[in-house]
Order: sequence, then C-alpha cells, then structure tokens
Amino acid sequence: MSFRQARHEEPLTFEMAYCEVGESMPVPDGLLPANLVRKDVPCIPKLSEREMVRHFTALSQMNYGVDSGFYPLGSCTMKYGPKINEELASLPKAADIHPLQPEETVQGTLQILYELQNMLATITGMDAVSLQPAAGAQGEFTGLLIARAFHEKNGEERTEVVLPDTSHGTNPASAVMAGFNVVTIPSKDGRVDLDALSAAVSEKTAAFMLTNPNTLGIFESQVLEIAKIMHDAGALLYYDGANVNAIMGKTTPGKMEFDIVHLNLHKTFSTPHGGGGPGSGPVCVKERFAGFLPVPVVAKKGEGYSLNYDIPDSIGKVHGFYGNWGVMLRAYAYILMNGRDGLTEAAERAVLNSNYLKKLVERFLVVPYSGLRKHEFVASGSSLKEKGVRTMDVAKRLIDYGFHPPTVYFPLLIEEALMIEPTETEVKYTLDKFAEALASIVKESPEILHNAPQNASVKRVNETEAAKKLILTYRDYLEDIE
Amino acid sequence: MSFRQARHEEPLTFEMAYCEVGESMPVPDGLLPANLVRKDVPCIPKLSEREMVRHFTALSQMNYGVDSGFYPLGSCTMKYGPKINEELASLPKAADIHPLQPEETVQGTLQILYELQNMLATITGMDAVSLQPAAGAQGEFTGLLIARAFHEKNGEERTEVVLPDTSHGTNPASAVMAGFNVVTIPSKDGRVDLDALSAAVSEKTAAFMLTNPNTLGIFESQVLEIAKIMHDAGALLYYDGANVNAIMGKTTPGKMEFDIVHLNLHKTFSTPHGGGGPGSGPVCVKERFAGFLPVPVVAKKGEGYSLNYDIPDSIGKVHGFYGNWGVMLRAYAYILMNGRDGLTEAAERAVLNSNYLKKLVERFLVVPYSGLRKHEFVASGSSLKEKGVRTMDVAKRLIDYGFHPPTVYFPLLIEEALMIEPTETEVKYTLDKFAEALASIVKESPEILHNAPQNASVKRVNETEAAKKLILTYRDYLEDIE
Amino acid sequence: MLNDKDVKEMLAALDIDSVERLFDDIPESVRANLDGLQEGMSELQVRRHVESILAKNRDPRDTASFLGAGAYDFYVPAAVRAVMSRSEFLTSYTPYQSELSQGLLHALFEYQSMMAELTSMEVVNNSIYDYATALGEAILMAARLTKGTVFLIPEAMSRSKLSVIENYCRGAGIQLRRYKFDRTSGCADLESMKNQITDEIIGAYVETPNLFGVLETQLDDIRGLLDSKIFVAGVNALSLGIVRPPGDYDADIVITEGQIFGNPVNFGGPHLGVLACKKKFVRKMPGRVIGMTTDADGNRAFCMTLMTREQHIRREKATSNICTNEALTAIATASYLALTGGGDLRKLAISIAEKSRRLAKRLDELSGCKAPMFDGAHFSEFVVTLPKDASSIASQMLEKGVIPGVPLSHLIKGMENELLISVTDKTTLDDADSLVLTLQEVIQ
Amino acid sequence: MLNDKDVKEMLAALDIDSVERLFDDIPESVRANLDGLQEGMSELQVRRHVESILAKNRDPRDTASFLGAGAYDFYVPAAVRAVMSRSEFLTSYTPYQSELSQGLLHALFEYQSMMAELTSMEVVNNSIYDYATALGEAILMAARLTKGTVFLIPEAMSRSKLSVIENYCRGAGIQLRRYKFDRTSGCADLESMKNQITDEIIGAYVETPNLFGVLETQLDDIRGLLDSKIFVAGVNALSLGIVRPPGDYDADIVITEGQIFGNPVNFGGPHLGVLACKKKFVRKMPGRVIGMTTDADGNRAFCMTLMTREQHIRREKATSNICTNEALTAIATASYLALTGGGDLRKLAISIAEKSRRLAKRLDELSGCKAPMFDGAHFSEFVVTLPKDASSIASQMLEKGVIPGVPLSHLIKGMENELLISVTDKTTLDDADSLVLTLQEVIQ
Ligand SMILES: Cc1ncc(COP(=O)(O)O)c(C=O)c1O
Ligand SMILES: Cc1ncc(COP(=O)(O)O)c(C=O)c1O
Repeated sequence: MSFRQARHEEPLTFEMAYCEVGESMPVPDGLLPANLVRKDVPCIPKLSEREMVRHFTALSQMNYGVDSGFYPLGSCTMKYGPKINEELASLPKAADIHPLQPEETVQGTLQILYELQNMLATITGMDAVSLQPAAGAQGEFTGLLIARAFHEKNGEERTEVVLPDTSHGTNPASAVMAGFNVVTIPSKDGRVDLDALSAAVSEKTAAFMLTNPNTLGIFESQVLEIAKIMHDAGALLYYDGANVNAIMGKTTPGKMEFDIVHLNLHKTFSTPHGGGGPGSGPVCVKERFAGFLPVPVVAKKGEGYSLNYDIPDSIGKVHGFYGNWGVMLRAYAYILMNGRDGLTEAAERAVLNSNYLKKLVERFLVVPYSGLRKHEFVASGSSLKEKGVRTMDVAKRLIDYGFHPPTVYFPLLIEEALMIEPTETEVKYTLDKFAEALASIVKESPEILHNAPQNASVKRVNETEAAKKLILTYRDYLEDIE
Repeated sequence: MSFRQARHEEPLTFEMAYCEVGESMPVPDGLLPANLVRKDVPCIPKLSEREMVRHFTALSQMNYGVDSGFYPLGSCTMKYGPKINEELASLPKAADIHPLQPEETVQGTLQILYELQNMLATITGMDAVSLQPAAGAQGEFTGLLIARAFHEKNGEERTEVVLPDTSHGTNPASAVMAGFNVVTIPSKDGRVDLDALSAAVSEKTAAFMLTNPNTLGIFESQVLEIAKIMHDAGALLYYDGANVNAIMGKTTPGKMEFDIVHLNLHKTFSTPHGGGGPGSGPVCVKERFAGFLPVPVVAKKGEGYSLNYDIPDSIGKVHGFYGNWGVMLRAYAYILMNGRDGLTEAAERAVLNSNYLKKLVERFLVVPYSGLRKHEFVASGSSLKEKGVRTMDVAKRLIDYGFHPPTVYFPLLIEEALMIEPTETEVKYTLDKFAEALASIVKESPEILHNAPQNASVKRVNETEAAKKLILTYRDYLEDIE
Repeated sequence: MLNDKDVKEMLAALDIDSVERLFDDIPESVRANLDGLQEGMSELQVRRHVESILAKNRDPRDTASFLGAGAYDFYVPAAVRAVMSRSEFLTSYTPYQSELSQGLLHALFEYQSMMAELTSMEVVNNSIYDYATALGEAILMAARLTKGTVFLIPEAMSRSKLSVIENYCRGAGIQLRRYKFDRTSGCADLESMKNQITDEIIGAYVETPNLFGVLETQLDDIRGLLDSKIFVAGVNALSLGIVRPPGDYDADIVITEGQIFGNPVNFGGPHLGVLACKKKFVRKMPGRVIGMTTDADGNRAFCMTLMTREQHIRREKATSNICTNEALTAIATASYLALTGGGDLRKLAISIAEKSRRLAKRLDELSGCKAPMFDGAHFSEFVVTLPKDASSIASQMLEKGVIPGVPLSHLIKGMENELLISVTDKTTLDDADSLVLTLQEVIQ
Repeated sequence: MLNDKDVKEMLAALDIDSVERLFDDIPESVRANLDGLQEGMSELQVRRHVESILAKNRDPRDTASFLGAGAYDFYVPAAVRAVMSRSEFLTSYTPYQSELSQGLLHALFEYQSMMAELTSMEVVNNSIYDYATALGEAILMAARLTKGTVFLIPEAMSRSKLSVIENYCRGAGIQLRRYKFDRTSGCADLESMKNQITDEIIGAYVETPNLFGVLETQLDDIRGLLDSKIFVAGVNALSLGIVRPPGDYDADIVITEGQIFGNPVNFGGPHLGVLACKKKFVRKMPGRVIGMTTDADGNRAFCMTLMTREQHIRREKATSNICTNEALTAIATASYLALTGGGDLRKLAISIAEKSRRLAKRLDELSGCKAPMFDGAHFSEFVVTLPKDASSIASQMLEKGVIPGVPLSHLIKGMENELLISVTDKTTLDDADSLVLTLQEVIQ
C-alpha cells in the first residue's frame, strides 16, 4: 500500500451549470442611466450550495498542504500552524471590524497591533516597527523605500543595491521597484565574499540585502565585518527576515547590526500559506529610521491606543489600509502561545531537523559546502545527470512517495539544486521516511523518474503547452476547442 | 480519468508515537487513598497537534460523505445539510450551555425548543411533541413505551406489536425493547396486505408500526383503512417518520390518523449523519397521548419558557438530559430557512428525483411493483445471479465509479435488493451519471465485479476474517501478530 | 428550485406535465399542507434570528459556573474542532461500505483501542447515546448474560438516570433494587449490597465517583461479593488518568461519558455513551464494533463486525435497537485523546483533583458550610453542605452572576441543603474567588 | 519538546551532545536571546487573552455602521467559510508542483474565468495584495506598455490610495498628474483630462464608482480621448452586476477589490486586489497566472504559466516583486461567485442600488442635508452634505451607537461637511432608521 492522491472528475463550474445570460433580468427603470446599464447578465453559472461545496471539497482533495504531509519547500518555512489561530482570526470581533471605524471602537485591535509591534521589535532586536506591508516582498520594497528616503534626506544620491547571488528573487525585484540598480556579487564557499562585497560597494551603494542564515542555510558568521564594510561606506544593511525561524533566541538582526529588517509573519509565525497567500511582511528598523516608517504606526495614547499618522519623514503608505490584520492576529497568538522558550525551541528544533536530514541525505547526494546548517540545506542532483535524470524528475518522483518536493533549481549557484527545509514541526519519523524515499529514488531507473508522478491526481503536466496555448479562462478554452 | 479515492499509509496512533507508560509520573501523595491510585499511565500515545491533525486529515480523505459525492443510501436520506447549521450549532451560546443551568439562564435554548416542538407538530399534524429521543430508534422505543403506558392506564394488557415485513430493523428491535412480542405480516404488491393485517390484529395488539411511504418508496394509499382496522381493534397506529421527507406539504401522519409518530431530524431536517450519529428522534403524539410524553417538555411560562416536569402519566425519561440539542438546533435552522414552501419543494424534488432515477434504472434492472414511488425505490439485482454476480458486487463496483452504493439486501422481500434514495439535493446530472454507471456495471464481466472495488483506498475487505479473528483493539492486534 | 431546466427535462422523461402528478397516489382524504409554518428566510436572516434568540442564554463566559453532574465543560482544543469539521467524516453515515469508509473505521478502531486502554477493558463499542442510556443498555446486556431478573443499583442515583434505566428495564421485566450508601464516607454500603445478593440477582451497578463525587474504595470487595454476577461499573472517564481502571478490579461491563474528552456540554447532547466489556461477552453487546482485517491484497483494512447482533440484520432478536449512534462525538474523543496522550491525561486529572481539593477546603472554612460533606475520596466533584436551602442560595448567587453548582435536591430527594460542585480545566482562580465570596455574602 | 526520544537519537546521529552545538557558527559577538518576551501560554489562555482584548472592539452587531470607502461588509455565506477551512487549500503554498496542486490550480483557473466574465476582460491574474496596490501595479504595467512618463489620475482620490501609488511610481520615475471632476455631477471633467493628454502621457486611471460613489458616464468618450494610451479602470466589483463592464468600453487594464465577494472586511486585510487586462498585454502583467494544459496522459491539467515574468525566475527583470499574494481570498471569492451566479449577482446589485437610493432620499429630506451631494448616478455609496462639520457629527452619532459613514475630510482635503455613506446586504431597515433618527437628533 502506498500514497495515492485523490482523483475526482471535476468539471469546471462552467460545465456544471449554465449561465443565465440569455434570460431576461432587466435592471429596474430609472435605477441607472440607460448608457450605464449592463445588458447581459455576467456569465457566471450558479451552483447550489451542495454542488459548490462538493466541487471545492473534491478540488481540495486534489491539493496538498502542510496538513496533508511533509512539505519541505526550502525558503518557505512550511510549518504547521496551530488551529487556534484560525478560530481567533475568524471571530466576529476580529474579522468584521471595518478599517475606517473610529479609533475608540477598535481599541482591541489596536492593542494587539501595538503589542505585536513590540514583540517583533524584541524578536528582531530593532527599535520601531511597521506592520503594514502585506508580504515579505512588500516588506523589502518598503524597507528599500525607507533606505531611499533616508539617503535622500541626507542629500545623498545612492542608486545601487548590492546583493549576493544566493538572494531570493524578490530581493532584486524589490530593489528595482524601489528605483535602484541591482549589483549582484558572487558567493564564496556558500557565504558572502567579503572581497567581492568591498569591491562592489561605493558611494553609489544604498544598501546591501542579506538573509542570515542565507538561502543555503549557512550562517554568515562574518556578518559584523559585512556590517562594517557597509556602514563605513555610508550604506545600509538590509535584512531579509524570511529565515528568522532559524535564529530566534540565538541572535537578532539588530545585534548583527542590520539597519532595516522585514519579517515574513506567514513563515516564522505560523500563518498557513493559503495556496500562495495572504502573508504579512512587517518592517523593523533601528531608531534612526523610525521617522521614515509608513503611516500609520500604532501608538499608545493615554490609556488607549491610536493610529499615529504624525511621522515627519514617513514614506507614506504601501497598502490601502493597514496591511493584513488577519495574519498579524495569528502571529500574535502564535508568539503568545510559544513565548520566549517556545520560540527558541522552535529555532532549535528546526535547525536540528535540518542538520539531521542533511546528514541522511549526504549519504547519497552531494550537499555542497561542509559544516553546520541552520533551518535548511541545499543538495545537488548533479550526480544524476549522467543517467539523464534532472532534479525536476526527482522532485516529481517524490510526489509518488507522498511528499511535497523541496524547492528546486534555487539558489542558482548550486547545480540541480534541491533546497530542503524541514521546519521544527516535523518529527524524526517523517525525516527518516523522506530520506529513505530520496535514497531509493536516486537508485531508480530513468524511465520511472521521467514518468513520475504516477500517484498524483494527474500525470506529468505539460507546462510548455500551457505557455504556448495560453488558455487562461474558460472562454479561451472554448475558443481553443472550436 | 476516473474517480480514485485518496490512499495514505496511515499507521495507528499507537504506531506513530509511544506510550509514556514506563515513565514515572506519580500521583502526588495524599491526593488519593493508595488503593485507588492507578499505577500505570494509560497507554494512549500523545501526538503533536501537527501529527494529530495530519493523521485525521489523511483518514478523512479515505472516507466518503455526502460532501464527497452521491450517497443514495436508501432509507437514510443522505441529503446535503447547509453549512450555516454547523456554524450555529457551534456558537458558544449554543454549545457551551450546561444542561443543568437555571431556566432563566437558558431562555434562548428553551425558546428554540418550544418553537421547534410547534413546528414539528405542524409538520406531522400531531398535537404534542417530545424532543428527547436521541435517534429514530429511540423515538420508536419511546413511542412504544407511550403506547404501553396508554394501554396500561386503560387497564388493557396488550402484548403484541404488528409490523409489515418491509419495516426497518429498528422497528421490531424497539418493540422488543419496549417489552412487546413482534408479529410480522407479509406485504402484498409492495403494500400492507389488509387481510393479513386484519388477521394479525387482536385484543393483544398494542400497535401497528408503519412507515408511509414504506421502505419500498410506495405510498400506502389505504392508510385510512389501516387506521380503521387498528382503531376498531383498540390498537394504536405508530408512524415511523424516517420517510417524512417524501410527504412534507402533501399529507401528514396526523391526517393519516396515526396516533404516535417519531421523526428523524437527522434525515428529513438535514443534520449531517456524522459517520453514524448523532441524530434526534422526536416523538409527536395526538392529544390523548400528550400526558404520557417523557419529561420534561418545554412549555411557555409567562413571557418566558420552562421545562415542564408536571406531566401526570409521563413515562419518565429516555435520555440523561433532554436529547440531542445540537441536532435540534440544526433542524430548527433548517425549517426556518426553508419555510413551508421550501419544505414542500424539498419533498417534491425528492420524489421527482426518485421517480426519474427509477425510470432510468428500469431500463436495465427489474424494479418490482409498478407505479409511483415517493422518495426512494428498490431495484432487484436478481437478473445478475445467473452470471454469478450478487448485488453486493454491483454495490462494490459502484464505488469504482465514484458513487456511494445504495442500501443493499433490504427490504428482505426483494431479492438482491438495491434500495436507492437520491434525495432532493441532487441534480439531474448526477442521477444521469449514476444510472449510466449502473447500466455499464450490469454489462461488465463477473471478474471485474468480483474484484471491485479497485479505486477505493483498499480492495474488497474481508469481513469474514474480521468476524473470525475479532481484532477489536490495538492490543488484540499485537496479540494476533505475536 | 422547481422550475429549472432539469425539472422540465425530468418531467418530460416521466411523461407527466407537473410534479403534482407524482403525488396522485396520496388520496385527497389525507391531503394536508404546511400552511401553519412561516415562509422561508435567507441564510443571513436565519443567522440573525437564531443568534438573537441564543443571546438570551447565559454561557460560562458571562457567568462563573460550577455545574457538573454528568456534563463537564472542559476545554475543547481548536484542533479537535478542525477534525470534526472534516466533511468526509461529518457528512458520512454508518460505514456499511467499508472500502469507501476506511478513514472513519480506522478512527473508530483507534477510539475503541484508546478507550480500552483507558478503562483497561478488552472491548469498547462505538457509542450509545449517552451515559444514562449506556447504563440502560449495560443492564439489558447483563440480563442477557445471566438468568437473574433483579438488578442492584445505588440508592444515590439521580432521578433522571433512574428514570432512564427504569424505562430500559421495563420491557425486559428487570426489577431494580437499591443498595444503600454509607452516610459518613458516601461510599456504597457493602452490607446493604450483600444482603440483597440472591439467585435472582443479575448483577450490580457501582458508580465511582458516585453522585456525591465520592470514589468507591471497596471495589475488590464488591467484585468478591458479586462473584459470578455481572459487575457493571460507571466511571468518570477523566478520573481514570489517576484512578484504578475498572479492568483492574475485574468489572464485567463498564460505562462512562465520553463528552468530557473533546465535546462541548451542548445542553446535554450530543454526548457520548461509552460501553466497554470483557471480550467473552462481546456477542451480547449492543451497538457497533469495528474489527481489523485485510483486504483482497492482504493489506490492513477495517470493517464493522459482529453485525449479526444488530437490528438491521437480526431485527427482533438484536442485542439492541440502536442504529444511529454518536459516532461523530467518538471521533472527537479519539482526536482529543490522541492530542492529549496518557501522560497529559494523568497531569490533567491530577490538576483537576487538586483544584477541587483546594476549592472544597476554602468552602469548608466558611461558617456553616461543610465541604466535602463526605469523608470518602473525591475526584473533581464534591458535595458541600450549606447552612440553608441550597436551591434558594443558588438563586441568590445567580443574581450575583455565579452558578454555584447543582442543588442536590434537583437530583435526589431528601438533601435540601446540599450543593454538588464541580471544577474543570476552564475553572479559573477568579471563578473560585467569586464562588467563595458570593457564597459568603449570601449565607451571612 | 527538546528532550524527547527523537531528539536524543538525532543528536546521536549527528554525533553531538546538545542542540546548542548546532549554533556554534553564530559568534558570541552577535548572540541575543528573547528575554524581552513573556513565557508561553496554553491554548486556553491564549484564547481567553485574545478574546478579552478583542472584546474592546465594537463590531456591526453592536453598532449600526455605514462605512465603505473600499471595504464592504457583505454577508459571507457559511458554505464559503467551509471551503476556506479546507486545510488542503489553507495550508498549501504557491502551486510550484502542479501535479500535487491540481485542486488549487483548478479553483484559481475558475477564479480567473469568473472574474474575466464579470469584468468582460480577457485575462485576470491571481491577486495583488489589495485594491490600492493593484492600482500601483496597474500603473507600473501601463508604463511598461508605453513610452510615456506621466500618468493621469483623478483629483478626487483618497489620501491613502494616492500615497500607495506615489510609492509604486517613485522607483519607476512616473509622474502623477490629476484631472478635475465636475462639481455638479461628481464625474470626471473631460476637458481637464483632455487638456493634459500629451505625448508623455502613459494613460489615465478612471474610477467608477469614484470616491464620491458616482458612476462615470462618459467612458466611451474617455476611451476616445485616450486613444492608444492605456486606459486603467477601477470598478466596484459588485456594481458590475448591473453596470457596464470595463471590457465593454475597451479598458486596457482593470482593477477592483474582490473582498466584497466572500471575504470579511478584516480591518482592511486580507483583501483581494484584482488585476485584469487585455490578452495582448499579458506578458507585461504582474503576478501569477494559471493556464489550462494537459498531462502526460492527455488529460486536462492546470499549471502556473508565463512564470518568466516573475521574480523567482526573472529576478530584477521581473514584472513585479510579488511572491506571496492573496490566493486564499481568491478561492473564497471563487466559491462565493459560484454560489451566487451571474443572475443572483445582478439581483443583489439591484437591491443594493435601490437600498442606497432609498436611504439617500430619506437623508435628503432632513433639513440642511443634501443627499446625494452629486447629480451623477450612484451604486451603493453616496455623499451627503451636512449642515455642520461631518467629523463632529459622526462623533456625536457614535455616542448614540451609530457609525454614520466616513467623513470625507478623512479621505481628501476640503470637504468638511461631507459624509460618505455606504450600504450592504447586511444593512437592515432598523439600521437605516437609526441612522436617520440619530442624524436628525444630532443636527437639530
Ligand atoms: C528568502 C526570502 N525572501 C523573501 C521572500 C518573499 O516573501 P513573500 O513571499 O512573503 O513576499 C521569500 C519567500 O519565499 C523568501 O524565501
Ligand atoms: C425507516 C427507518 N426507521 C427507523 C430508522 C432508525 O432511525 P435511527 O437510525 O435514527 O435510529 C431508520 C434509520 O435508518 C429508518 O430508515
């Protein structure tokens, strides 16, 4: 007996029911000027509640989440999120609060946000916090806008952001969105190459973006030297906090002399990833950048709390309201529940799991760079190339064993990369099983691997065809089959 | 592409984690007398929340409910239950109310129960209602205890309950539990044989139990004659309300001159069946039996509501508290939401679906007895016997097509019975698909049918071995493998 | 709903012009409509309507409450609710088709196994409606196992429970007789029991903790007294974290209430009647049982077994009429127990017993109060004797926002000044403080 | 957690004696602990703690509220929440491995299709954070499609939205210029727009209904004015049940807020930024897109497509930095739309427009009030002009339990006496009555 994902013959909703387009459903006279009236009823088929629920239930069974099994997607921290968080976030007093309610009617929410700001300041070792960015990437964008405003205020025109080749794709993309040119420096032995860094830094450098531990899972032990290089050059050190899960209770970006930090609440602080989102990417800064944070920041006001818009150098806003409150509330509950010891233990267990699994995987796959890892490690599938097997084949085959594959082909400096982050919520039993599966996959025939997966709801998906045909809606589909 | 149920290699919780039995976990001195202290810690392994949730999530995917697909289990009315019911039943003001709270603190609950009593009286055409029985079978038991008490009060010793051979298994079982002897009469043309009934009825007869429409889905049109026979003999007419779904808005047991009725709230009034329960089986009676109902009944008291224990001839209690309030609340919400027209339409659509599907099925299977059906119909697989195929094989093969099989081998008077109840919440598309599946199964080879199912999480289960080995706990299993 | 395209096509296939034709077999003489009901509402209206009515209830968030007596408001972890909401469990029914229902069967097998460990019994069924009906079924089962006609039950039994079992015994003609309790310890009076043990006796029911919250100490003696008669033990499931389990003193049939593990109090239902027994008695057991077996490929599989005991096969010869049971609450309990584990169950039981002790002690210090009333050992519940009528004290305390417990007079006769007090893991120190302070005020 | 059996075995395998060894690579000089945080709590404690803080919030159950301005408190059906709670959706991430994620991909493809129908656009992505950021991305996208450097936006735009798009435009060096509105109708002033259309113009953003709740009437004229420049339309998604969709007037890029369909207001987030465009522009679009394709057996399958636009492949050349998006709210919206269908959406839109009309009329009858302030057509929201400062009237009304709407001065400058009022399907007649009565009292 082995894993097999459910398979349901689910049509599209458009194929299950018909649109009422043709039916006359006039807009009452005089309700709108005639030239504004929509003639047709939108072609959205209506399902009964039974049909709708059954449809999405079937679809859900053809999807895989952390609650379905091991999901070692490197860099994404797919840890289990306690169910209590979901219940709290759906309480009417949390979910049905309107963002424009008068302050005195949202004191509960403001108190939680205020306390969360303080908790995150403690966890990061920073001084001031904005909870507004709606995801990690937006945190980066916000942080870089702050850096930009800071330099501008100082009358400096700094146009470049430097980052290592191991950095996450959002880092360069955010830098560009914030108006910077990107300078990528190569790594050395899996860490920042200090010489390359020194060479790249100049009076044009606005900031260096780094995640520590980096995306190879390696701790950048020379971080204080890096900080010195940057600060000596008048540039800032930006911390991509996606990997804070590995260091809670051991060190902080503040202590490592970073200037600006973003966190991914949906990673370290357990919000389920929702099939892609929502997330939350707070920005934490040292005192001298506090005046640049987005408005509003939650402040204490007498006995109560208020939204403070009075931030002189504020960059303004990056979200229509205050960011993803629903995610912040979950993070707040998670931090409360774990407390200082719980968070520290989470980091410890995450790192233990990662090093243990690395040890197992090293028996049959190369894991470039020796030494300790933090929350994740990157193995290379390059040894399989000679038998015509790519890392993607290994990934697809892992599906047949009931595991979600790791992140593949990233970071780019590792050939045929498999980036594995077990997280602290997994137990040894699962890690052993995963390593066993990987070990046997490595030995399997290319045929098997090329034809994987066999046990998912579909066989290997033709992504090339998708990009060529571009069927992006039901209407596209109807045109295509004509 | 076709249906395939999920399959997960789920161990038993006992195999996932270890028991802390061996570990010392002393009970503090003096907390209990030494001879009362449990020495060992109960051997129940502890899973982390992640493991527990993942385990039961995997198990759930290997289970099939109405939300998974068509579930035409005859007699069980597997209709879709609106999700709002679940939310209402889990509100703290519904779920966290203690049954022994003072009346003034549970006025909301009492009001709902009071209104529900009245609604059910209207729907059944009866005069008084007890919500206490926890399921249909307990409703029967309660109803028969009332019949018994009624006759006893009249100084009559009536020891027999008569019922047709089409009656549900709980009917005779309940009659015996209530202390009656059971007299079963054969049916004629799928209906009660009036001659057989007359012959069976005597001064010993306490009641005749009937469901109308009966379990063949046939309406007993002679019900008033039946009532006359019973009442002339001084016996009562008991209505098994499991099939009320078929007649709401068209007739009532009251109008049909039944004396005592039970309903299955979890069938007609949409509570999900929960893998076997909970249910709720209110008993509704004509005025002359009101004084025998279980205590308490909810009564109006001034502006408020109270639990009335002052019922002179009450049979007493059949449940530790007041029955399954959680189920009653769902039924209340369901009746509110549907209203008179909604309930009538539900019956109409249920009957339409049943007759339509019967029409389709008749093309390739015998459906004994001609004419209209109400909510369900019973087909016979007898024609397949010659090729060595039993109804159970057909049922198992339906699984491969993604359908839950109908009730099989009941009622007994139909050879190789397949008892099919589509319910009103299904659409034509599903009925057509089901009939298609059945049509092709009938033509499939015996090999295929004997080896079905192939697409469930396991292959055909060996029930004989289960009964022989009797492995009923993990401990039994350990002993067995030794 | 009834004028859509589907309906038209189906009517055409049936060759009729209106759905009404399908009801031609219902004679005019019995026609009746639903005009007594109101029109339907939208989901939003229903929600508002129900919420506005329920707002009249007071719940433990408003009002500190010390009610127990069979329903215990323990915390239900969110993860248990998450499991309960899995619609594949929620919307399924009795697993008649085992191949499609392995998930439920597997979970129920685990439920059986965990409950067996907890009670130290060999077999556990898949649920009876609640504690009281489980006791009723246990007595009927006991009667099937022996030739007797009389069953012994404790004098101290709540009216409700007594009434339920009287009803269960009525049909089978079983007579109930009562044995006394010791007025000092609150335990069973063994002399009284012994005196009544004759040939016609089926067996006896012993409750521990009993109505007074007192733990029975002479269980081995009772076993001895009963000899080959059937020993039915009723226990508090959580107490078994620290208290000797019934298997240990050789009980034959055990009942308990599973609600305490992962189910809300629900105004008394759905609850979870647990019934366990020795394996040699399993063929006389009521209700469903799941067995482990294999499938055609030899893989592990589960199915319902011993179905020939049940009504759908055996009809009037069945061991019970039970059909719809409380499976979903059993799943909740299984997930609760898996999340808790034996060790934490023991810790929880210890903390509850200690909390109960502390509270009793504080109440005992109030003038005119004695707590616990009885000498015997207690678990989570105890009786306090008050200087005045407990019902009226309780009413006065309610006005001050405290529900201090169940006046014993609501449960049995002749104990007017007594109040039954229960604590759970939700009982806070604040709750305890307000109980003590409010009681003090009221009795002054 | 860290002294269990597993840990011991893992440490042994790693040949170290303590987990602390795994942190030897973190120099002493940067060590820091979490002593600033408190100790952990149990789940029950966390629940109570959070609930007690949240109790300080007032929600629409306590307080009639007419707030809108971008967040709309429509009823979320229980069935939508049931779908949202399916943990296979909830706990998954971006469907990088399409074979294992067909369910999500399928649902998102349906989302794209339904939103395309609603807007009459060809392509819809899988979400931007919210409306304001979707607008920011839309302007950046427009800039990629043309050579211009200046983008036209309406004068009447809320401070927040303006600030967000200014930040989005900053890096790209896009200049924002404003076109005026007509003081009578509240619609765009076409002269003002026309005058500003020069070679350097990228395009223009038109909002309908706009900040004042006024529906733009001259959409075809605007399209004509803009010629080959990019026409970005911002709409109220529900209004499209009855109002001409942007595809109909040939908009190039469309943004809207999907929160209104099946998502709670959530104090402003998570919301659902919707971004649609013409298919010919899809390669310049930000965010994820799902395509239909086949699997190795030729069966229908779905996958993310055009990923070379995205940051994880394209890095600094990506069309956006967006990675984590709002997929779950898109699923909620898909399920909401499937449950509602086009016809009921139209009915809902009609009933909301009518409700809004009725309310405006009642307010207009109050002395010193004018509602709606503008002549133009409205959908669900309108501005009322009050005889006095709107902020202080709102404060006084709050004391009487009504939140009457958003004082316009909170959103833009120079409109002190104006209040923006919005209705939803949750707004009852009672709510409307208390708004009218309370306002009457306060302005007297
Ligand atoms: C290292 C790193 N940085 C940044 C991000 C971007 O964060 P988000 O997806 O929340 O926008 C990620 C997300 O995968 C990441 O792993
Ligand atoms: C006709 C009929 N009567 C009685 C019952 C028993 O009801 P319950 O299962 O609620 O005890 C059933 C249940 O299947 C039934 O179908």
